[in-house]
Amino acid sequence: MSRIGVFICHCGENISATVDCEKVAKTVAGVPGVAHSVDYKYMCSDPGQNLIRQAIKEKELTGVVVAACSPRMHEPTFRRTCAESGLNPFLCEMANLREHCSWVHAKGDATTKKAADLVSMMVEKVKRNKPLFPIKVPVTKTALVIGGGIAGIQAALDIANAGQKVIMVEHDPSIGGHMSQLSETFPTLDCSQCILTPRMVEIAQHQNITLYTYAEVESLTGFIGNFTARIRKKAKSIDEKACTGCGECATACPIKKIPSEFNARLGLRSAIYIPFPQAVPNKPVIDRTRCSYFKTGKCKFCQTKCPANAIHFDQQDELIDIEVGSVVVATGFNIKETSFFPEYGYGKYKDVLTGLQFERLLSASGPTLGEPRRPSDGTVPKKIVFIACAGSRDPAKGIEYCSKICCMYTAKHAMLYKHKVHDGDAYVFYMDIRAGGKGYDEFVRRAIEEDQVNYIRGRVSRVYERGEKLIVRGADTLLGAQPVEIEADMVVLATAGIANDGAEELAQKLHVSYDAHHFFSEAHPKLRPVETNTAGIFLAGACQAPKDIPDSVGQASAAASKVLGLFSADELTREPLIAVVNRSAPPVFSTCVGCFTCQTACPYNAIEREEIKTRDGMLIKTVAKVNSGLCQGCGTCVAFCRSKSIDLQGYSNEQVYAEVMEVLA
Amino acid sequence: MKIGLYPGCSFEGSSREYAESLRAIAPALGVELEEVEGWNCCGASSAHSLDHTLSLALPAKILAQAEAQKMEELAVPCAACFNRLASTRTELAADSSVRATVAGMINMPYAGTTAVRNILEVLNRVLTPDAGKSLPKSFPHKVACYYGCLLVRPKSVVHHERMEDPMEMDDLMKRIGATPIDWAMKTECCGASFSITRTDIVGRLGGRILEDAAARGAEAIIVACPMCHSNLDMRRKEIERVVGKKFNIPVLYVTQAIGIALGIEPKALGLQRHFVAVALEGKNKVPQNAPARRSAAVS
Amino acid sequence: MQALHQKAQELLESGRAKVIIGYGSGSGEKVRPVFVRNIADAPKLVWDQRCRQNLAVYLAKPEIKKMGMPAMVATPVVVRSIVQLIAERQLKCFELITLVIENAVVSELTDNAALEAYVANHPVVFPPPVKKEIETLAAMSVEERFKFWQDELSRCFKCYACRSSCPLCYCERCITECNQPQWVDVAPHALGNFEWHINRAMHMAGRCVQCGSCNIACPVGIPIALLTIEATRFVEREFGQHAGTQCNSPAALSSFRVEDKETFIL
Amino acid sequence: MDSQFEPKILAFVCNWCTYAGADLTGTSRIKYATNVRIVRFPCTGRIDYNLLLRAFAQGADGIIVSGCHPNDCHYTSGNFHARRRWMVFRQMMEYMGIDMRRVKFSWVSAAEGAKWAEVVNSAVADVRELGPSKAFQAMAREVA
Repeated sequence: MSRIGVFICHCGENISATVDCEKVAKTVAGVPGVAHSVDYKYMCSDPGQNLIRQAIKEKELTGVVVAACSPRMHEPTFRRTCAESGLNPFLCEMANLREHCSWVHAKGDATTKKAADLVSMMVEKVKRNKPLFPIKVPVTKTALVIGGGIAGIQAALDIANAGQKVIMVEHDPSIGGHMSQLSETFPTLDCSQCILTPRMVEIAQHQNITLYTYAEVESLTGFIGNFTARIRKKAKSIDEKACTGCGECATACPIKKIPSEFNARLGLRSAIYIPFPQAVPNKPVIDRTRCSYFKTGKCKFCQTKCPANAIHFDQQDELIDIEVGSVVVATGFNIKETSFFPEYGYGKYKDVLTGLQFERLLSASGPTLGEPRRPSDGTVPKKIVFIACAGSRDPAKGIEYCSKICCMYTAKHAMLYKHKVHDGDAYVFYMDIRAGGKGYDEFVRRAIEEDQVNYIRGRVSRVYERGEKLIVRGADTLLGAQPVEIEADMVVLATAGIANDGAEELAQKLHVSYDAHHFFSEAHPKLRPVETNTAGIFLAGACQAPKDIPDSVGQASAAASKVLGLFSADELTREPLIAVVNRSAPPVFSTCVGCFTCQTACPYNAIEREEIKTRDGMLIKTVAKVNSGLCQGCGTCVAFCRSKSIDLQGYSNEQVYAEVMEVLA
Repeated sequence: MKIGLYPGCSFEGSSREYAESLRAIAPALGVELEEVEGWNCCGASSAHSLDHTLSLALPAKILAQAEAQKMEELAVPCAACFNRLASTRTELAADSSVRATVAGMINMPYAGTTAVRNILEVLNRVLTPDAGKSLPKSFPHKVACYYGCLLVRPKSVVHHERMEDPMEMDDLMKRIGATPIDWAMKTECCGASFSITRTDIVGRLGGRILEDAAARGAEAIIVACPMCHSNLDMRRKEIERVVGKKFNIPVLYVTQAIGIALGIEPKALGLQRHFVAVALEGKNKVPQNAPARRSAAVS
Repeated sequence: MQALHQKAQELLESGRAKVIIGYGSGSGEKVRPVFVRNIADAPKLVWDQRCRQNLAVYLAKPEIKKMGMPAMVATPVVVRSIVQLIAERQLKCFELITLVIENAVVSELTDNAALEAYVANHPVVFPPPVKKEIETLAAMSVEERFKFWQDELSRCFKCYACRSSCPLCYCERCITECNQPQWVDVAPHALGNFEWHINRAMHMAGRCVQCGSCNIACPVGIPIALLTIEATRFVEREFGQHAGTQCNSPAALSSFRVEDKETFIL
Repeated sequence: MDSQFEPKILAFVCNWCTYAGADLTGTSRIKYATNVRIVRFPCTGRIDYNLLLRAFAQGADGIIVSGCHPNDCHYTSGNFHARRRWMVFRQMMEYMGIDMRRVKFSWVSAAEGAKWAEVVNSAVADVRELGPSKAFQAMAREVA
């Protein structure tokens, strides 16, 4: 006979405000098999957990139902509590009274009735729970880092310096990411490349790091500790071992008018190119979509000029399968282009720039060698307007979130502009100044007070061209919404930070979840900020949400520490919520008849064939068997099994059946 | 195409030429207009700032009447009327309790089955690129298409894709042989109902519009709203006084420009009614095949 | 028929087959299955228009398996059944000798390709009454179909002849025998019958070779084949998979295409 | 006066998308009808059609089945398998005369808290309009 303990949590008033917890406890106490039923203000608190510990011992409970918040929140907490008291953790279930009941319904009998139903469903389930024991699986101690921006670099170095192997995959010809494009960095105004490039070099030279640039993750299979990644190394058309990086090829290339990605399309590059002088690796690639040879079959100028015979037009993409134990996703972000803004000219005005483009204008290695000059006529702008929150925090634009970095970099832009153009006027239109961070507010104050940047609190409704000027029309809300019109020479939009193109596709390949804006989702917004919902895959940097460099680096180190934690043991333990094919005494052996419908259904190839033989080796029958290392516990096989010979631990046929029968009884 | 018509008050008064030109071009474009019987004021410019429920009830009565006449669609030439009718329809669709209140006030059943269309939507459907090719004349002028605010906003009601830079009127003008200019004031405010009370504001706002159009060489401004028209045409003197500049750019309704391209005589289009004289003419196209003309004559 | 007798004798004589499963004379005008294990019994085999029962059902029976290598006189539905059993890994083509008779010539289908080719040349043909029933049901409204099936199934007393007659109902434990939990009500009342028959249809979806054996087997004349036929034809229509035509096709229900089109998911 | 018919609705949802989506409905404090009881599964692929049959037999008036959008399945393809299964199941239920308007299938992601509330509310409204399941009541009568 089951002896189930039921623990109803008030969650302060989160549950008890709409659910009569006491009544639920009383109602459930009458359910057969319930030996103990109490309610308490905070079950997850220490005294709350002690109630459970005590009851398990005193009432000799055989199962526990905690009726509180979502099991996605506290199931691990309460299972641990049970384990500490000697009850198998898988004999504990949670009824979701908060997210699925008290928070979504008004106070009343129907709500309390529902709460009681949810609890008794779980009582019926837990009566049929069986003690389960964690599964041990080996760990491959190599980490895959996807993305070679500052977050990926930091994570890779941290892991590699701790003595573990890292494979870094970068989509572009060079690592460095957006940080390599920046001029100077807030709040210290140190040169971005000066602090970044040594780390890029370290990546290339580290004996624990294998770097694949111009490469993409084609697929990821397996599970925590045992992933197999297929990497596509795109053909660079270069023999990297032979190439000396002399750059003769780029000089020889006749196709030179390609907008440079590194210079945010403000500069030009050739079809064979090294993206920027400090690139790592410092070897060129041929952009096959632009190269004359690949388009017309003629040219090969670069090949004739190459002193090292390193150019191979017939190079093919290479597919490499690697075994890794863990993955750090650090694929970064992108920004909205000016074409996204109808009110600022749909991108048709040459002197309306994005923040990243302005960053290139300010950079000493940029197209104007650090002089802010107008792309339209090359003159130095005397009056410049910065528009913060271009797209961000604007539900009408479909971007409700704050892009986080714009307030700071706009202050930096205005400041650097004033440093370079002493007689120039800089205006910043802003909604709020969000300068939370060490030394951040001081930095903004400096821009306003020392460098005399004109901050105007208000939105810009329109930018249009009149002659050679850009008319910026906005409002100053601190002066009673007075209209402001500025005749500017240049306008810089702090456009919203957005997820990278292909983020959704990558998330699907990796089986990690993502939000409505295609940023990857962390497992918990507060308590598990670097983990994904898929065990063994971690997040670093702006692929999770827009962030600045210190935050990206911090998260990258956090992800690295998670990887190192995983690699600290030779085996890891996994939840035993997996499928099992039944076995029974001879002559049946198993009710499985070996149709292997389950095999086609399994997304993880976890179903194997087992031959049952007599002692002298005669085949009796072939039945299905689940590989406990590969099974992830989705249970798709269970629903397909006609003879009900395969079942899912933790969500067994008996358990779910009992839930349905109970709630409708 | 048969479609309902809600004329609105200005059609009977200040924008008579809009009404005349629409009625003149409709048969040529194959549009049959059926007027809403016993129509009332839509409440534009004042009702919604006085009493919200009233501002819904007035358009609702018009829509209910259109429904009673089994109109699937209702063409609304005045941009302000269009905006009020469309807003009302959106709000009533979203909230059944408001719908019930309003139905009680107007004492008529209201289901929301009649769709509301502005004049540009209707014209774009009949004056297709192909239809444009077979017009008798062309309107070979550089024009500034001025949409104003009410045809494209708010997003939740109108759902306009390019509300900062609409192109419907530009497309229509291209089809009749005009060259629409790329300019900055397409959807700027003209001062709307300040036409009566604060002509100084109209002067300033209208001035900006005219200045930009003039600077970019427009020969005419094309509008689809009686208020835009009166501010830019009737208040031209005030504008010129405020700006301190003379402008000779006439302001035409989109229907008038199309009428010229259809070869309809100026008087039938009400061109003589403008404050700023219209001296623009259509140009005869070289007849592409003479027999077609002959057969037209026979029929 | 002469040729068949001769072939049977040869197979038994050479020891290639231990039992010939075919048709023999039954009571009255009927034929019945016969299992010929002695050469002398070979002339008992009959081959004519009356041979319609799906003999493939015996392939999965343990009693028959014990007899040793079988040779089976195969009609087109038998060949379809064999192909489907191979696809479901219940059989391999060399584990039996498939005999087909055309124009009084007996030949063996020795490999998967031969089996598939034979099936391709002998498409499913429904007897006219079945065809008519399919059409009648298709024309009914949902409510009419409910009434139709309630009337028909009211006669079902769960003898499971449908199950026993089906070559593809080879489970050693049927879902009806599961009692922890009891998925299907055991009693032959309206609900229990409904549950059993929809389960049978779901289990046969994409697998039914449309032989009609269950219809013939039903002692109370319920046209139950309609259910499995509909399930399978729906799979054919929606997913393009035809039961009993490919020896290595994946199970239709447990595979998918990303572009599968439904109309009802919000 | 008769009190309003309060349908009993069971929701079979996957843990990763719809269950999390329903959690978000809660965190966002969006209100919906109390008629629904959620049964959690790891994946829509796990949801046996026999559970739907059992639920109806046991007196459920309506059922919601919901999981991750195509391509979003935590287990890659459980929802694709489920989709095919529901296509066949619906067809067979209708072939046997069951009105499938009582069963709502939906994809609700972890980010669609508001959609979950809509799905529940529309299921409740639709089933309320349909009334108690006559077909299953008729069949169950014989059991008693």
